[in-house]
Amino acid sequence: MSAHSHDHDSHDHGSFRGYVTGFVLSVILTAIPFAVVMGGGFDSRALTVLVVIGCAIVQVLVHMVYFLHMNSHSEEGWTLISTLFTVVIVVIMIAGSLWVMFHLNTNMMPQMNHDLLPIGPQS
Amino acid sequence: MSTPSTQPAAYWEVEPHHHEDGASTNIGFWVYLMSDCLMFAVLFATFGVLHGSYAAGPGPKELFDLELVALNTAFLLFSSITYGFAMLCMARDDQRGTLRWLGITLVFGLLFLAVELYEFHHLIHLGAGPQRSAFLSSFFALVGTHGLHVAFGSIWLVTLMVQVNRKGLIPANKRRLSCLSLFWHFLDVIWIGVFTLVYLMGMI
Amino acid sequence: MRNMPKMPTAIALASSFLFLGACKPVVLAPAGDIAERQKDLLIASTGLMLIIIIPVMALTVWFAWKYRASNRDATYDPNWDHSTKFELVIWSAPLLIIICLGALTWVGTHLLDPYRPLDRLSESQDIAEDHEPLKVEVVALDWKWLFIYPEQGIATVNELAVPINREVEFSLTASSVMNAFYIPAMAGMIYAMPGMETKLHGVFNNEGEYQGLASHYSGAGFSGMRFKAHATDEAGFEEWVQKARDGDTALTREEYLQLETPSENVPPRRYARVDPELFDRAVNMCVEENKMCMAEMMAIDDQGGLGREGMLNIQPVTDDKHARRGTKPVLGHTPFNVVSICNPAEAAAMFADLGTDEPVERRGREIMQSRALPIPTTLFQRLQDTTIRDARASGASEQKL
Amino acid sequence: MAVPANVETTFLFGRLTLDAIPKDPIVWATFVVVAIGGAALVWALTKYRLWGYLWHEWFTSVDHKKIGIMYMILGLIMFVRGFADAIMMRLQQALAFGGSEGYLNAHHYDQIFTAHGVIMIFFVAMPFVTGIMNYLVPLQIGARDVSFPFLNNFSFWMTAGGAIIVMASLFLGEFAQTGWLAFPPLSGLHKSPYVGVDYYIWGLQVAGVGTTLSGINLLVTILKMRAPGMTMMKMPIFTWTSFCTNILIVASFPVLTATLVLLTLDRYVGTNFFTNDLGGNPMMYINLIWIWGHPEVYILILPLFGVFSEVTSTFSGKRLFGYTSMVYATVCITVLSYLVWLHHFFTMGSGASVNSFFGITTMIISIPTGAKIFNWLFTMYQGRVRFELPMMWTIAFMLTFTVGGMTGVLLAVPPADFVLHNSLFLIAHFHNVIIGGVLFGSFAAINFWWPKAFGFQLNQFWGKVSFWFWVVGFWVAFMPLYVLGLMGVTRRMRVFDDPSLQIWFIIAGIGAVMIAIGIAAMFVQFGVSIWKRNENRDLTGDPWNGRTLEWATSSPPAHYNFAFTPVVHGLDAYADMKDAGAARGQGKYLPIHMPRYTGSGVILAGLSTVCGMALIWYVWWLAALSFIALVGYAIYHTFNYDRDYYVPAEEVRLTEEAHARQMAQGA
Repeated sequence: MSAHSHDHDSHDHGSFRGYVTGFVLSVILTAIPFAVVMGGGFDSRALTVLVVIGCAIVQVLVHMVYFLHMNSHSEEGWTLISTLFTVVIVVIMIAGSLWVMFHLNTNMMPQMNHDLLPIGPQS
Repeated sequence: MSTPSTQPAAYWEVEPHHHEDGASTNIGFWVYLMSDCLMFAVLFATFGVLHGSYAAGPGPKELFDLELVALNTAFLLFSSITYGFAMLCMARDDQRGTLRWLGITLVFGLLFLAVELYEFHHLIHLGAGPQRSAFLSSFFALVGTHGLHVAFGSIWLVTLMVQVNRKGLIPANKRRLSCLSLFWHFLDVIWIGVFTLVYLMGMI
Repeated sequence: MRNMPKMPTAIALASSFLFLGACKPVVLAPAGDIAERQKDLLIASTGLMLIIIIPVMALTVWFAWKYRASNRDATYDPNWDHSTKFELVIWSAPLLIIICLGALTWVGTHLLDPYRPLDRLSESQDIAEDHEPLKVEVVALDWKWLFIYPEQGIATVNELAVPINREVEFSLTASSVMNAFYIPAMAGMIYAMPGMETKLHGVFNNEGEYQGLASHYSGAGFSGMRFKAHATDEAGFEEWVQKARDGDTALTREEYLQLETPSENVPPRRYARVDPELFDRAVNMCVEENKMCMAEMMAIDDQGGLGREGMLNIQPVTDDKHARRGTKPVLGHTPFNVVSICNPAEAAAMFADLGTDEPVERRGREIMQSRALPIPTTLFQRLQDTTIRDARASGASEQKL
Repeated sequence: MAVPANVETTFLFGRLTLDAIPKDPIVWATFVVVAIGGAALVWALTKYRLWGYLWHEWFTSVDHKKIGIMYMILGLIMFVRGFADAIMMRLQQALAFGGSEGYLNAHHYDQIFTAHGVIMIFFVAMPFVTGIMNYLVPLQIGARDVSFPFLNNFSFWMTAGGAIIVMASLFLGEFAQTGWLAFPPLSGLHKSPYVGVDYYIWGLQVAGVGTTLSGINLLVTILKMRAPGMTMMKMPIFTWTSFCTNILIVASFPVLTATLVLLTLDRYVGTNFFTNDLGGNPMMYINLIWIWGHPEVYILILPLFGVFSEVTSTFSGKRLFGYTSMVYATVCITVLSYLVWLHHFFTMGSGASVNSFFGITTMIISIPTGAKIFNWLFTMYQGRVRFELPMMWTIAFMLTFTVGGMTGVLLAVPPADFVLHNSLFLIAHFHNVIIGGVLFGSFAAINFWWPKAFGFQLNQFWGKVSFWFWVVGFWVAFMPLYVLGLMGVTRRMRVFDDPSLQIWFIIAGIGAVMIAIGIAAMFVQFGVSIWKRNENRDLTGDPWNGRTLEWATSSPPAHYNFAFTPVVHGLDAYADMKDAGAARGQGKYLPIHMPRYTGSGVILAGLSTVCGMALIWYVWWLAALSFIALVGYAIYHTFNYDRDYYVPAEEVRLTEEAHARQMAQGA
């Protein structure tokens, strides 16, 4: 928090090459899912979902490495550890919430058999 | 597991043990980002639970415009690389270059915000405001929070540009620029989640 | 301190009741099989844990005393800070107990799940093959309990009667805030929540008059939200039902909306007849006219919602059941709800359909043009004037209208 | 009832009208007492010209020690308020039998139990914990301050701002009547239309920002500021538990913040996250708030586990038994605490598989906790146990907490929870762990480190009086609640109809009175100790024969903590130094680099508090204005690059020599 000048800029500011690589990869990884979805998706919905989610996960990693300069040795590895810990908590929180809420909803939400309810935009 | 050390060891460092100035800033800011990440996790979880509750209203397919989202995503991606270039200029101590690239980043950030505001305005105008259904509530909360972060980042960016202009690329300013860099790229990562889970998955 | 009761175990407590005679530790001496088994589990778990708790407490006192500073006879080894043997014990002893307790928990939780129909009436009575549970529908209102007996066609407020040795199946919901339904002598508690339906299975084995209460804080009148649960023999129950039928009040939807308005310390009340749709409508939060039922809404949502027209299918909340129901958020709209798109015949079919496996044919989205949807022309005009580019999604639905 | 049914909002005052002032005589009497007390305080401060001293030496201080002490004072003040609520509840429940309504109406009573929970958790336990960590962590790791000293000051004032907002609700409007977690739909706009829940939301939000920032700050301090040689596995155990606590803070308070934001949107904008209609799902709120709520429990207890470890080891004159397993136990608890949240709502009906999963994960937490208790036991084994006050609190804790832990595991068995949830058994359980763990631990810490903080010992006699009244009072007050829980009595009841219950409530009330005496004795203890401070001076800086670095400085420590940086070679660094005859650093004194005091924290937190109050009362112009001022001032603050200075070598020399003289005198 102090402005006292001691130049110890030990951390990584990246390189031109790194940024451009990251950018190109990101563009590709963004373009693929958008193209797939805007083109109407694959026949198999599962495949579409897989491609979209897969691209997102890879792109997050690309950003982490090329833009956020994450690696195992910055700040004695604490950046990486804290990130991994956060990922674990985020997964627990989101997956757990969905699991719990799914159970609560299936147990308790009023339901009727709506297989044959012919409403909705698709019809 | 630990016995008193056997060799005659020094117990006090007479020369000042110098903690690097601002050495904690980067990791501190990183930890802040992690906590911010958890805030977004709550919003994502909420969206995940409520994303199908249209309250017999419109769903994503009737509301979202993927071309607009693609444009927005492009703005944010461009702003990322331009911020990267600003950081490279900063590493070279090129003050003018830094300021120029920061300015370009700011423009992209503002464009992103403009498109998002347009989208929100449009939805509300249609009658699909955050009050209409739980799906829309969680959509506005998630995307809006991201937008607020970008807005805050933009204000911060302007502040830093003024500070760099005034004081030059002194270490304190460099540190601040790296923090904002982390913040800006972090928002990108969040946006990947947003466009994938909210927009693309909604359209599948 | 050593004279204080340090072990408030179920057993120790039970014995302390002897001193203060009049008290009934109802959780430890219940009148129904489910509560009985819950108590058994409670005592078993306590016992398991005492295996480790008692030695720990004893050792604490003993070590503290033995190694007191003034006792120069005790060994003093200031650098002793590790022992693999002890470490093994201190991690594995609790682990073993937790493994036992975990197994007990897993089995117990599944056996005593409130959603699960009973597998026996009591330790000595098996359940008959053709056993029909008594169905009771419970609505937590502000601040009283409404009990509907669908088979008997009666309803009561703040009074419950059930025959002993017959399985009771409670279906629970609430009208506005969360609550929990609890008859300590019969079975555990379960939440009652608006727009949702929870289930509880239980049985009484002993006749008597038991306390039933709300166990989840629900607002100002919460304390007075209690009722008497009468457990009688079959004949007594019939008599009680007959008495209720002798009255001349009927619980219609209008009457329910009246009843729903907050009131405190309500004395028991009986209704001779009850609208058969009422409970389903309460669960679905559509007792009010024209309001879309939850089941209908969720079925529609499951298929992607009603599209842009659906945005307009709303009406302001007019009824004032919670006194301030119309409260408008400072930065938002006047509260509104969604209008049903069923006509009365369809609504009736929907409720007949609820809970059966037979699906019922329903009309398509042209329903949107039916009576239930007043077409808001001005807003609608605006909708059409607005040009946006996602024609793909909206085109089809706009054409239909 | 005191709530105006329909409030017209005006531009100037929002919905603040004269009706907002409660008409209740109890509140008025409180107001008069507070006003008189406040006026007396202001008068005294003015008369003795202390305002400048307070502002320059305390309010604007970035010294972690002073901030730590301010946290403790805040916690103690709020503790009195929270306890006043408790004793009012006890009285009401002891009276309201046989048709009697007691002396509190529902509107008043419901506010009291809500305020009691909120205050005790957020404004008593949290400040205690944060205060202790703030004071000790930098000293224990041989640092001169925390990583971000200004942020530390700001965090404190945000916590204080939250406390002020909550306290304001007593005299202006009302507090929430929803229970301490404000479950919707009850806390939604339809059921709670007036200011109560808004006070709750903004009080917690303002304080929550402070807590999160302070968590980040201490976490980074531990990561980056450790003395040379202090690897992670050579950190004092209290620092370890603080480390895990702050991880939990950073990784759980954002969840609270986000959840409350969603509730705020429901109330202010009319969104449908937790409403009944339009697809909203109130169960989601309960799910989310407990994702924060369970780690919160461990945020409160973990640092005190650290305190008990330090105390046991010091007063047994022995190394801590099983340091490594203690560390692993702490880390296990940290991670596991995120896997158990559903045990707070087994009865909501999520089904047997989900319930048993969360039940069993809950039980698993008791394994590392149990290991910790054994470690303390074996630390006493073959030691020389000195029964000073901190050690007495620790033993009381060990005996109390095991019982609380046991009832906790009991509640984690879902079928048992189905009969005990929301009952007074549950209340007894968590008071058993929170009072037995957090409060006893805080008192142990206060007695243990008081001489370090102020340079004199606390009075033994009054300390023992307080101890015995507290411990006995606790058992008398809460054992009847276990019994009542087993009799099927639920929490938050205002009136009862079964007269056979009354005797138990009366016993519990007697216990509460004993605790009140214990609290009074504690304040007397402080008063007497300060009054007779010259008789109890701690001249050596190491009154207990301590083992960790905080005892290596003078009492109270100089504002720069250490003139020379300690070098660590093993656990129990200071014990090592004493063994090696190197308890004091020698050498040439050099200037020391320290952060400058600043008023920015007070101003920023003050603006946040004003903004919060304006939002509660719908005074939009003030909210906007204070928000703009907040952002503007924050930006302005970043333009100040001159934030530190050097303590001249001469000043360091004089301070250290004075201390050396004092030690010689004490020896």
